Amino acid sequence: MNIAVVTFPGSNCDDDTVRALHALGASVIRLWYRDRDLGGIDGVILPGGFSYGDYLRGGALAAQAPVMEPLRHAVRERALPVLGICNGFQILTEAKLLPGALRPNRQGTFLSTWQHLRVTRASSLFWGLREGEYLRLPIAHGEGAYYLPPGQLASLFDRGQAWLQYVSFDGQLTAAANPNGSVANLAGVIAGSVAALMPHPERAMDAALGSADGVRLLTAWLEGIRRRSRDASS
Amino acid sequence: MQARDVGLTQTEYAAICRLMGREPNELELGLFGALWSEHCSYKNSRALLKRLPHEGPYVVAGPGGNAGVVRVSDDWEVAFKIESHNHPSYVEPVQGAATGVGGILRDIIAMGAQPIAVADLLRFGTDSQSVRLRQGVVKGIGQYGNAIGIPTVTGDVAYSETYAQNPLVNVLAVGLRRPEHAMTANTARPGHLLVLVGQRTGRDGIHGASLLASQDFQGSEHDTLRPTVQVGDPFLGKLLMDMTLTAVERGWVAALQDLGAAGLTSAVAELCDSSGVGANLWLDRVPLRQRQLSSYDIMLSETQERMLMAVEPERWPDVRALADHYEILATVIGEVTEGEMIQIWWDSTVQGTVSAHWLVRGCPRRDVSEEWWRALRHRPTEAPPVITTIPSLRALVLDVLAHPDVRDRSFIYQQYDSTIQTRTVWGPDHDVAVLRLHDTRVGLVLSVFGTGQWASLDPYAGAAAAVVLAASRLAALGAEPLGLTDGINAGNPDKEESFRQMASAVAGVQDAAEALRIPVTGGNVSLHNETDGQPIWPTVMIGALGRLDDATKPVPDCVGAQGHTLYLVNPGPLHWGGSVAERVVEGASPYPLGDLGHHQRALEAMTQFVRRGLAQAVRAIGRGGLATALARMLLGAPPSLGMAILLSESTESEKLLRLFNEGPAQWVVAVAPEVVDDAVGYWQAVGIELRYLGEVTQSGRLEVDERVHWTRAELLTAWRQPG
Amino acid sequence: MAQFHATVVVTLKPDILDPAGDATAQVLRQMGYLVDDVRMGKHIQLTLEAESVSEAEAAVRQMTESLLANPVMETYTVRVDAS
Amino acid sequence: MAQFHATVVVTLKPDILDPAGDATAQVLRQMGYLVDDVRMGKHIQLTLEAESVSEAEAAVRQMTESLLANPVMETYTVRVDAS
Ligand SMILES: Nc1ncnc2c1ncn2[C@@H]1O[C@H](COP(=O)(O)OP(=O)(O)O)[C@@H](O)[C@H]1O
Ligand SMILES: [Mg+2]
Repeated sequence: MNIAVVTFPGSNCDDDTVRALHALGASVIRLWYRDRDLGGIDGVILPGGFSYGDYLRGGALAAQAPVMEPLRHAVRERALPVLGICNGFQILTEAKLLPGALRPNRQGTFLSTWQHLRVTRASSLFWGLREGEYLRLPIAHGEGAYYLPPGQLASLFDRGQAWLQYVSFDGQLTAAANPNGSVANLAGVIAGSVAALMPHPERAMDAALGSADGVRLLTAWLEGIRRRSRDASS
Repeated sequence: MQARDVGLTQTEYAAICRLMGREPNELELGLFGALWSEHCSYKNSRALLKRLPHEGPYVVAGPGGNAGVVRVSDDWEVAFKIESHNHPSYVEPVQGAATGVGGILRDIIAMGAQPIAVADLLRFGTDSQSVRLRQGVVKGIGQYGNAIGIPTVTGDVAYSETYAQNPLVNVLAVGLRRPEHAMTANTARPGHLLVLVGQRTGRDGIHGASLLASQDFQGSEHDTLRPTVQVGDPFLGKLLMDMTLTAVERGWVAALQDLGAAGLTSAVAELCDSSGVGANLWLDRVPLRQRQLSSYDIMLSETQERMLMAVEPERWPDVRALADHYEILATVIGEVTEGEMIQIWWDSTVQGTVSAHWLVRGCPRRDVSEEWWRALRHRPTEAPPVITTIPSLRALVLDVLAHPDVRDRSFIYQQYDSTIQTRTVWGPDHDVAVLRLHDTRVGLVLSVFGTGQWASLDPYAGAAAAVVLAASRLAALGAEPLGLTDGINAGNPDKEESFRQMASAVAGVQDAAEALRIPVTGGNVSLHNETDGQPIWPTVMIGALGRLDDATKPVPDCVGAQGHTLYLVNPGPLHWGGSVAERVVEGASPYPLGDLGHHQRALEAMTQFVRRGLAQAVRAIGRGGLATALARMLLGAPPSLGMAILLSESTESEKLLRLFNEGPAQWVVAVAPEVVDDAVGYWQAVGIELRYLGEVTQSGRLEVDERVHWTRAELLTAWRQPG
Repeated sequence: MAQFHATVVVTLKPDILDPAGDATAQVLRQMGYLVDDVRMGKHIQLTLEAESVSEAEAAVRQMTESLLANPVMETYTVRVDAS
Repeated sequence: MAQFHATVVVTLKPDILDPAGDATAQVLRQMGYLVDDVRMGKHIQLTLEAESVSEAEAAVRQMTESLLANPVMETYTVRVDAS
């Protein structure tokens, strides 16, 4: 099973992401944003960072990158699992592979802090990550306020696409727990085989660094892929 | 164009003519103007800096290169250095601070090291204009560091009217390298190609070194300084960093130098001078952003995001292909030659010829006599000020916690990515940063601290105390000190008083570093911090780097369990000179430095105490004194815990002085009941005073002398003042 | 082929929160100005090659719709001048 | 007092580096557009209270010089309309 990590010019969490995947025993293929051939891969991560310096809008310039074409194709044709983290989330919304948009944080400044999250909806993409589970992960972003045009929120929940929400340290879904002004405290969404979140699971791989909850999230994603390819081949 | 147009005096001009045996042409004069500026030549500070101790068991490279380097393990070396960007940040806060970060990162990269951390040391005024300056500076630091992907893990900020027209923006960077990837500028050899990599050269920051960084500000001069604004591009900076470090790793770079102050001129001159070679420069080949740049502009432009490499001709195709991969420009702009002369060409005509040696070393430098240097140690007396009206203890604790120099800084550091690169064990919510190296338990401790009030009346004592404080925070973790970097910020050195203040500060760093046996491996000097004739307080920023054998479990800096006993180690003098409390009650008296030899023994003893595992929690006492240290140890603890403190002082004013003095090398330690005897015995044996303070309780509040108390909420509200 | 100058102004849709605008308004009010509201948009100037003004304008509209503006939250205007 | 609408356009001076414009131009070219150059500026819309158009314009100019633009690297234009 091969997992690709795509580096766009300006990506800066790609190395951390590769290190996290290696720690979980995954075999990693690194892709450069100009690659037009994905190769034999079973899943893709678009890592965090400042692709193209976040100029214009976070993720907008990277969404036009050559690698996005085969990626889009693979999502459409064979439901390739894609995971966007932070800037990767922005790229996926700009590329219209996920609904909505990421707007500058409500407070107008970059925000780096630890956040508690709740799994709002279990998904087969994350095998074993159950509804109602809590995670503690760091966030670090300037444009992380998830936005949906009026009227689209209810259907996002109805379709089971509302995946992760920011909650308070004791698990409450409160306005105060919302770090950036995201609609409905949304921190992560899923559409088909594409999932994305603003927090950084790859930075939470070791309790000594504050949390090992990233291990749970990434393991669940890898396990989802493993089961999927097993089912496909059986 | 005349000497003074490029910031040179008549005497300096005469020296140039003597060296050259002729008058320089305009281009040559411009090169001298830049490299003989205060910022590049250290003409007023070199003689002082050379007195700092540079030798130590871990030192790989001391001052002289782009950054100091120390050894952490057999596998890893660490480059680190501090840099200032004060004037640019006043002119354009966001870009000034951003390019400050970019600049120090390229210094680290020039040593062949991958940057892993940034720290920011800031000083601002107290008016509303200063608030906007601070917001811009913080935004700029975040903008660059966050985007290029280097965590900002610690910092220091303080305020005083003295910085209103002259904020200080010092940035420190730390990088890691394998010993086999060590790079320097002094390994260029005749026949190497000179390759300029990165941004196209534009009209940015011409005269940045000679005018912006090396002269005082007159309020109205802003206009004439217009062309000096540089814009940072962290996006390109990231590509340049990755490309450069990859080329270094593959062994394709023979010598490396960043382009900082005085741009190409400084880079080429430093590279040639340190390597003992000359160069031909072909300016017509330099990629430009604008048409119509003159040779002069190209040589002096401070366009950011550029590096200069010396490359063997056979390696050039590889380097070019790598640059193509990263989509950045790499251009051969010259060649290394025998001798020491730099010849500047445009097509086939020579525009100027100067010796690298004259540019880098020829500047007449100020020297001082031994006697004058020694006399800097005669200082104001340390007689304690008399407290005439005794303030309320209850109110004073809260006022000190709420003071801008003490209060919670999360409104600043939450704008910085502090967790990227996955090494951050302790980030900016602690007094020091702890970074664990990948795939090992070994880690680094970065402790930064700068003077403000401490050095206002006595720069010597303040500077020395800053070194002691930075080191006492390493000791609190039992870390092994590896080295120091120092940033000296002071006024116009042509004024005798400012010069003496700067020299006193350097003397303070020297004496403390020697006493503590920690080498200074590099630093920065920023002079001319004056606006309209008003100098800042001489301000010394210190960065101390230490090693931890196990960085995964640092000794906590907050109390952890009921029943632990609290002690004060090495109680300071009953003297609150330079303290925040003194400022709150509007006093000003010199800082009580005490004996550096004694502090060294206390530091050594604390380091061993922690390593023996005798402490359940430790916090070094700094700004805000003992009271603040206690409050912070409680605020980070489980909410049910409290503290009951019993002071042994008898009078009210002595109690205040005990709680608020900021004397150096003091710690609060929490000791578990089962090791109390061992702990007490240990301190008795080493001959450092251990004074009983009280107990950790379950009261959820801080109590002093069973008389005054503060709830946790009260302390938190005071400490968490907004911006 | 000739050179054309284009200006694209991209603004947030009216009901979308604009933190940068709000923060600026707040500072301006602190400074004593009687400001009700501030909205931050982008003013993008392009020079491009095209056969005619109408071709240039079509190209700029296309760039804007596919990249310069995000239709989920922004609206835009385009103006093209011959060089 | 009446309400006025003002538009301030802030652009970088020609010699000042514009990384955002450069990166956008690079991507537009990669998408196949014949773009020579892109410069990113700000389009700021304000509503404010003033006694007259001329008073409003004076206020907006002042705000621009002291906050909205940094004269060291930017230039600006101001337009004020009655509400
Ligand atoms: N205060 C100081 N203490 C120790 N070394 C210093 C100090 N100031 C400057 N140096 C050293 O002098 C050398 C030249 O510094 P600098 O010109 O700032 O380098 P760069 O141009 O690369 O930033 C460096 O090696 C630096 O570490
Ligand atoms: Mg350098």
